[in-house]
Amino acid sequence: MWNGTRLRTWTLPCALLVLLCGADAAADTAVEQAEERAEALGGDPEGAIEEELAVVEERDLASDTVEILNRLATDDLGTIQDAIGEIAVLRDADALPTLLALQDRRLYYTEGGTLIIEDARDRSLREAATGEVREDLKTAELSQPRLTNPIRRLLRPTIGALQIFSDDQVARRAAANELAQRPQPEMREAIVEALEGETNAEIERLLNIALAQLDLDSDDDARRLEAVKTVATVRAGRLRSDLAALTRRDADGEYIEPVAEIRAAAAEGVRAIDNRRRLARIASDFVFGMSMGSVLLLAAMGLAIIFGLMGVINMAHGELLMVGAYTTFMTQALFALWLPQHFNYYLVAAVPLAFLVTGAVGIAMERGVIRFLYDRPLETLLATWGISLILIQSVRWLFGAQNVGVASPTWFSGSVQIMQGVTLSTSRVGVIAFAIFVVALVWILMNRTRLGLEVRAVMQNRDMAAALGVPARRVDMWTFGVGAGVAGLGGVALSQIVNVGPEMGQNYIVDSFMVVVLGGVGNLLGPVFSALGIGVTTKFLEPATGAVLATILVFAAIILFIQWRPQGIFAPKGRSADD
Amino acid sequence: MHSKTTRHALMSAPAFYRAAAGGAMALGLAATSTAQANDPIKVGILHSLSGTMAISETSLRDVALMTIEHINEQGGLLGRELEPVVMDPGSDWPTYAEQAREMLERERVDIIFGSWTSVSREAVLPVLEELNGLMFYPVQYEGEESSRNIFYTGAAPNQQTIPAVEYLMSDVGGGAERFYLVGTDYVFPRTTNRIVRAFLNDQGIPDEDIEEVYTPFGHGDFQTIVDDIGSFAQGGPTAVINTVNGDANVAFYQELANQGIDPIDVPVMATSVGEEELRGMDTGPLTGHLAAWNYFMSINTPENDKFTERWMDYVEDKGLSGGSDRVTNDPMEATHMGIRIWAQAVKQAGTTDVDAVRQAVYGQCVDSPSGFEVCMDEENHHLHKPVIIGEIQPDGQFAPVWETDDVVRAEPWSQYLEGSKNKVANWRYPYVCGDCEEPNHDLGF
Amino acid sequence: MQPQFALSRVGRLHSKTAWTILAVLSVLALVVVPVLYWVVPPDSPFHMPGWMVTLAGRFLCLALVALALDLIWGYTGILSLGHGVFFAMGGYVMGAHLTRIAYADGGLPNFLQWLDYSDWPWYWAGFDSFLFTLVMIGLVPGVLAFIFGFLAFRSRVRGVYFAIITQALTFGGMHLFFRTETGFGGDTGLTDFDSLLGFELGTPGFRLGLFLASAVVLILAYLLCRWIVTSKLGRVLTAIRDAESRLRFTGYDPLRYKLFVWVVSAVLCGIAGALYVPQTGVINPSEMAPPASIEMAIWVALGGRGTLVGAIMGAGIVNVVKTWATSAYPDLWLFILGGIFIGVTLFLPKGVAGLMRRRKGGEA
Amino acid sequence: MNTLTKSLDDFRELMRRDQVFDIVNRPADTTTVDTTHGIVLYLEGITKSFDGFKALDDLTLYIHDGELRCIIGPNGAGKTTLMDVITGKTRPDTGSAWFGSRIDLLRLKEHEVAQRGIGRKFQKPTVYENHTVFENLELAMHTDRGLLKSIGWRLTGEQLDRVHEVLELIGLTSRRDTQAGLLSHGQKQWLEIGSLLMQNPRLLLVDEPVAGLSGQETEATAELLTGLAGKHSVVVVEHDMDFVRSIAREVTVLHQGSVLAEGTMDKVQNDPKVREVYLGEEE
Repeated sequence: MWNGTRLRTWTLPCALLVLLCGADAAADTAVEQAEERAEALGGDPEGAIEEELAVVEERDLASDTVEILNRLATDDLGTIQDAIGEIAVLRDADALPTLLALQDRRLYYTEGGTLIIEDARDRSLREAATGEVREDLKTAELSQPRLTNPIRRLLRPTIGALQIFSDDQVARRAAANELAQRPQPEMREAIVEALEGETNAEIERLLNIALAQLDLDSDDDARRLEAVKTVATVRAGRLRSDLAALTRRDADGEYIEPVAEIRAAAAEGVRAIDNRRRLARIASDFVFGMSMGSVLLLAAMGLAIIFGLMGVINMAHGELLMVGAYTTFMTQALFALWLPQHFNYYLVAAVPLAFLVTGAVGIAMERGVIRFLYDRPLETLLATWGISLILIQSVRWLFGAQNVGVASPTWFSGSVQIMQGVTLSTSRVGVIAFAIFVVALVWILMNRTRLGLEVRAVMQNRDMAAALGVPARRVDMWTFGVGAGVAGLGGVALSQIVNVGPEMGQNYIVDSFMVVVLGGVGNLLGPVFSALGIGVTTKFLEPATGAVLATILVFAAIILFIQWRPQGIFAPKGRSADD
Repeated sequence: MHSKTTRHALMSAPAFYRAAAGGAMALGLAATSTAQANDPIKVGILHSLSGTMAISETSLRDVALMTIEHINEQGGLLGRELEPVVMDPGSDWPTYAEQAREMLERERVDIIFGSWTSVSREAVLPVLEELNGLMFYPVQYEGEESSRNIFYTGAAPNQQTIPAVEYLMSDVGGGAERFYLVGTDYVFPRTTNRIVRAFLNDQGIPDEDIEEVYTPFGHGDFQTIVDDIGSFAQGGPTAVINTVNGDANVAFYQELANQGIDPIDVPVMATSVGEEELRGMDTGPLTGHLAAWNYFMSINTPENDKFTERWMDYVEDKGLSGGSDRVTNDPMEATHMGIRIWAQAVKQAGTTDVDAVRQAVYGQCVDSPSGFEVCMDEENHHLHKPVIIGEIQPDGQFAPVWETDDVVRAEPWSQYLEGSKNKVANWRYPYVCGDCEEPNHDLGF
Repeated sequence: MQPQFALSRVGRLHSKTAWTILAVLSVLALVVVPVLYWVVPPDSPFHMPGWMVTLAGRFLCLALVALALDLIWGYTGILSLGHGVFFAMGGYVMGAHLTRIAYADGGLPNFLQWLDYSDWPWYWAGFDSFLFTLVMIGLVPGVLAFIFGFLAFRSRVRGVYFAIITQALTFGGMHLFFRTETGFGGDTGLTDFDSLLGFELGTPGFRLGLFLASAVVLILAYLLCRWIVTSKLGRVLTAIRDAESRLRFTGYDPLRYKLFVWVVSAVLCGIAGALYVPQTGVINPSEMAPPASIEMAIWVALGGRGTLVGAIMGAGIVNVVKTWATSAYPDLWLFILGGIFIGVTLFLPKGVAGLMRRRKGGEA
Repeated sequence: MNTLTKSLDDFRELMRRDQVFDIVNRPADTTTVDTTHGIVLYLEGITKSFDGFKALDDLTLYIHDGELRCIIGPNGAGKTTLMDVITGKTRPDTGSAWFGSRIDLLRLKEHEVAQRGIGRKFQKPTVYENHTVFENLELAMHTDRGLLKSIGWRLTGEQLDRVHEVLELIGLTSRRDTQAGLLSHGQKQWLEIGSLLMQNPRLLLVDEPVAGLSGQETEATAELLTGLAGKHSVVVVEHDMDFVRSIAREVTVLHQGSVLAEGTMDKVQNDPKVREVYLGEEE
């Protein structure tokens, strides 16, 4: 018996340790996956290849290429556009370094009209035509060709058309993707040629889509029909207007598309796109709702322990979230300082750190103030409000009044396509996963550890538990600490999706209380349901009512719901619940 | 919460006693007595240093102090020193009015530089008109106003938004045919979008190609809106006019990036995102999007080099928080120019008397860091300014991609709005009004 | 104490000393202040400057809010963290009246133009009449409080839960009024007022008039509250606070009592808002921000719950400290305020009023 | 056997009552207690379950006018739930509860039940701690409980006498101006009983009146309760068997939410079923 008890008192720290290590491990695999994904999508590696291509070598370009490129040395939009179009026709891969430089704003020209490229690696200035280094020039004295979005829109597929013959499959795939997005008639030949030699099925598919878009205007009925069918299979919303145009009549009432079969195929494609879009709408409302719900849940989870289980009205809850977020910021800063090579993993380290730091703040709060107020619940409200003011001002004092920038690690930015037309940012997917992790963590803490047992005992009957030798006071302290720590975890999640500033916590206090009250105090399943419920309801309302009215309606619904079920979704069981 | 925190902040304790005991003297005597030759000229600076607006307004206080210091180094005005009087209205609109009154009545300032939001300006306005004070307002705003007691050194809609829309519709800008207007739900976006809509209609773009959406302040979840932008953009070349305020932009641009809305397909033109706002943001997702202002820190002119250099020196000298990360932006430039214009006018008038200075301000010109000579209009209290479109760069700066050939005269009353089409702001005889359609001899007060 | 005395004590409003103090304070507010401000020439050191009168007038309004809150929290044990919504409702009603007057010559405020109204929408009807406005000042917060209170008290939402849903109420209200579509000026709220009852706003006489009105209303409200809490009704309220179910099983229906006092409190709060608006010249949704309402509760707690006088003192102390500290110690004042809240909760559970009572008890 | 006959009698009464009131017509007067049939409380077929746990299971129980009835039973037998059902705090899932033969308790709220004349004393003494003893009694006084009446309310001399009478009865005359929160546990118990008496109820429900009391106090309480019987009907829920034995004439044993046995203490004590489930553990 004795041994058993001793053993179990160690369970909590061990469990914590194991969990945190688990978290690291989980995050590690997430990183790997993200890297793999990035590779598949042609993220970073692609950059490396472009850099390779961008190297300016000391070799002579073909004279006609130089002639066209030199026309880029201007401020005139039309000239630049024409020049790029001609390069696309020319298909001289040697023009790539210049085009890439233009795209990255590394292209300059002298007063005499000589194109100068700033080398992407060593920042040296070289002549575009010869690759000769020009140390006599400074960027400040040079002009830059005009670069606006219309030029980029032309430039990117042109670069794609030149890269499509690259030996590197990833570069080819990215190029094909670019062409499928924005095909230009000038590139038709290149696409056809590339298709002949292409072995990769996915690249082939993308090129076919690109080609089909160009073929929509073809004079050949068969090709047009084929193109319409191909385009219809993509079911991408951006192609809808192209297809829809084929089904319309002109001013005289004649169909623009003379062939009925093609019209039918186009109409079929439009229908398919519309169906897909409707489905995507519902799916995205749901997915966005889940994502918003997870954010709410993470913000409220700590409060579910501190308020839900302990009954402490912690008005400084928002500030605990803030402390968690600032811990993330500090971790980021420390990584940038000491471990820049591992910078991308700072977020993983921030999780346990935020838990510990915020937990420590929580324990300090409990020891310093709250433990004197357990029998006066409404007054803890005032004291914790005071604490929240002090925490806000302390942070403002230490970090300044302005927001601090917390950059998402590269593996945490970007997005995940859930289905066509429904994308969710990686950070939000991460937040959903993290919410599951936190709920699991809390569940294990409460149901599988000695502390959890003691917490439940103390919360149900303090005197009885104390009589049985449970150190109620110490349990209070640890419970509060854990609650605060969990709030800190919420802060880590928030730092990835919202601004980190001294007053950030104020935005979450009402929402968090709502989640806990709606879910019903004293259990952990309640907040999960209420947070996700609020999130999904809001998101389903939002398209119809707008963001503000959706928020108001949800609040009104919550108020009415609480009237109907004062104890929340999951009422504590038994007849003694009332008094 | 900070909109509440300093609601009653009126004066410091010593000031309180000073006013209670000797306020009478100040009120009774100073009004009639002519200032001593070596008395300092008091300059009120009314910007929030705490609360939600502190993010934006703190820099304006700093740049105003810098400019005043610079004028003092050059011997002050009329042989007198400039003495700044700084107060903190704490982002609470009524407090702006209270403190403006305090500045004018108790501190006897000769001029006020201050305010950022339209609400705070509107709160101060009656006080200025009642006590015949003079204020320079440095921020782009929605127009539809011209007070005799305010000089507007920020842009009116036709000096920012309208050219920005024209740019988006042009070939250079991408030839947008559909416009998605997203903004925070308050006066600036509402009025601006109303003008934009009227302008677009005027240009032949029908209402079904214009979508208008508003979000609450500090909105953090743009998933639905961005999703909607994505669908909207499928109907043709689309541009987004972004009048979202402050912090919420981070979430907005992040979501744009996440849902793959590429600036080369759907450019987003911001009217409230400047260098200072970008400082706290992860600029990655914003790169390539646009902003329309009258000044960018990256502008390559000798005047701007001088201005930014002086600013960075000042930041270093005073050890201001942020240090070498600090930037300049459009409202800071507008504050700086405002003070210089006022100083020139004081020199010209030979007095700090409000009515004399006001007359001297008309037509006053300075070389602005934007590389143009900007002048105060002779009639409508607004500054003539160039319009510059910049593209957001990864380093948090803007690369100018387009600018007007010359400065643009402000139209405080938009010609595109039904109600204000024929109105003028004209403080030259025989108009003497900021809101009328025909000559008016009556000052109305 | 003799039985007879014990009996009559119940019905008595105040002891003689207390009446005297009240009379002195009333004279101070209603006579001395006007004399100092109006009669004493501005160059005299005893002159009271105009801004001070306005400031004092505004503090009186806030004291009225604290009084209203004490009635329900201190005596009935219902903590509201949403009284800002009633304050704002009163303010908006007054603001609507002032706006109608400002646009009496025709034209519409810009926020209505944005919504494409060509005339005042129906919910703006009537506000051009002062009498109608007076009725609405009580009616709007009163009806809102009645509906909300009826629902909440009927389902026996109590304690912390009640406090939190009131917070949701004011939060929802804030969002609602932040919307321009709601038709009350959105974020900017209502501002740019000219005159009230034919008097121009911002003139010294009007400033003084508002101060006096605030003082009179506060004194009357205090007497009303005092009357309520010293009657049997007051004892029922305290009984609700201390043992609601006992009271129910004794045959009282707490719903009615709670609802009554809740509505009274809301109406008082609305009146405070209505007096506040012409003194600040603007009403906007930030009055409904949850922190504003929490702060109201803090005034009461700091002054001492269930004392009425304490609530008034609490509102005064917090606001004066804030006014002073925000300009004297702009970087430290949040520490000062936060420290005071914590200190009072820990060491003065009965607030400043409790401290004074203890000291008096110690001397006696 | 006696009980059975009586129960049958009761059943007959019940049938008659049903005919008259539920089916034919409902009389306007549902405020006075009609005990012409000698029964003050009818509980029939009452079932109440909480999340699947049956706290009351088809319980049928009748309390006679002027009777002092003790209800005993092990923990979880449903004693408190029974009280809750009678006083309107809990609505049963099925069954009926009538106060006299005219008042349907299930249609009334707690305060209405109390106004009809059912007083309840809680297990844990609940008094208004911040009110004086006098004020506690005054608040409990049987009088109009309307809101508006309470504002201008004054005690009449007669009412004052009544307060003093009860003060005397519960032995708190000397402490009449003491805050109730400062009383001892026993005094609070008595004050609560005093408040109950001020209500002048027809039926008193007393939950564990002697928990935590000294022997002497217990004795006095027993005396008080037996003295009340006759004028009032009294139902006592109690664990203390000696106390029950000292006051009870009629005892009902609850087990798992229904009546296990009914009768005198001796009879109940000798019932083998009772011995098995309840007394068996004690003795």
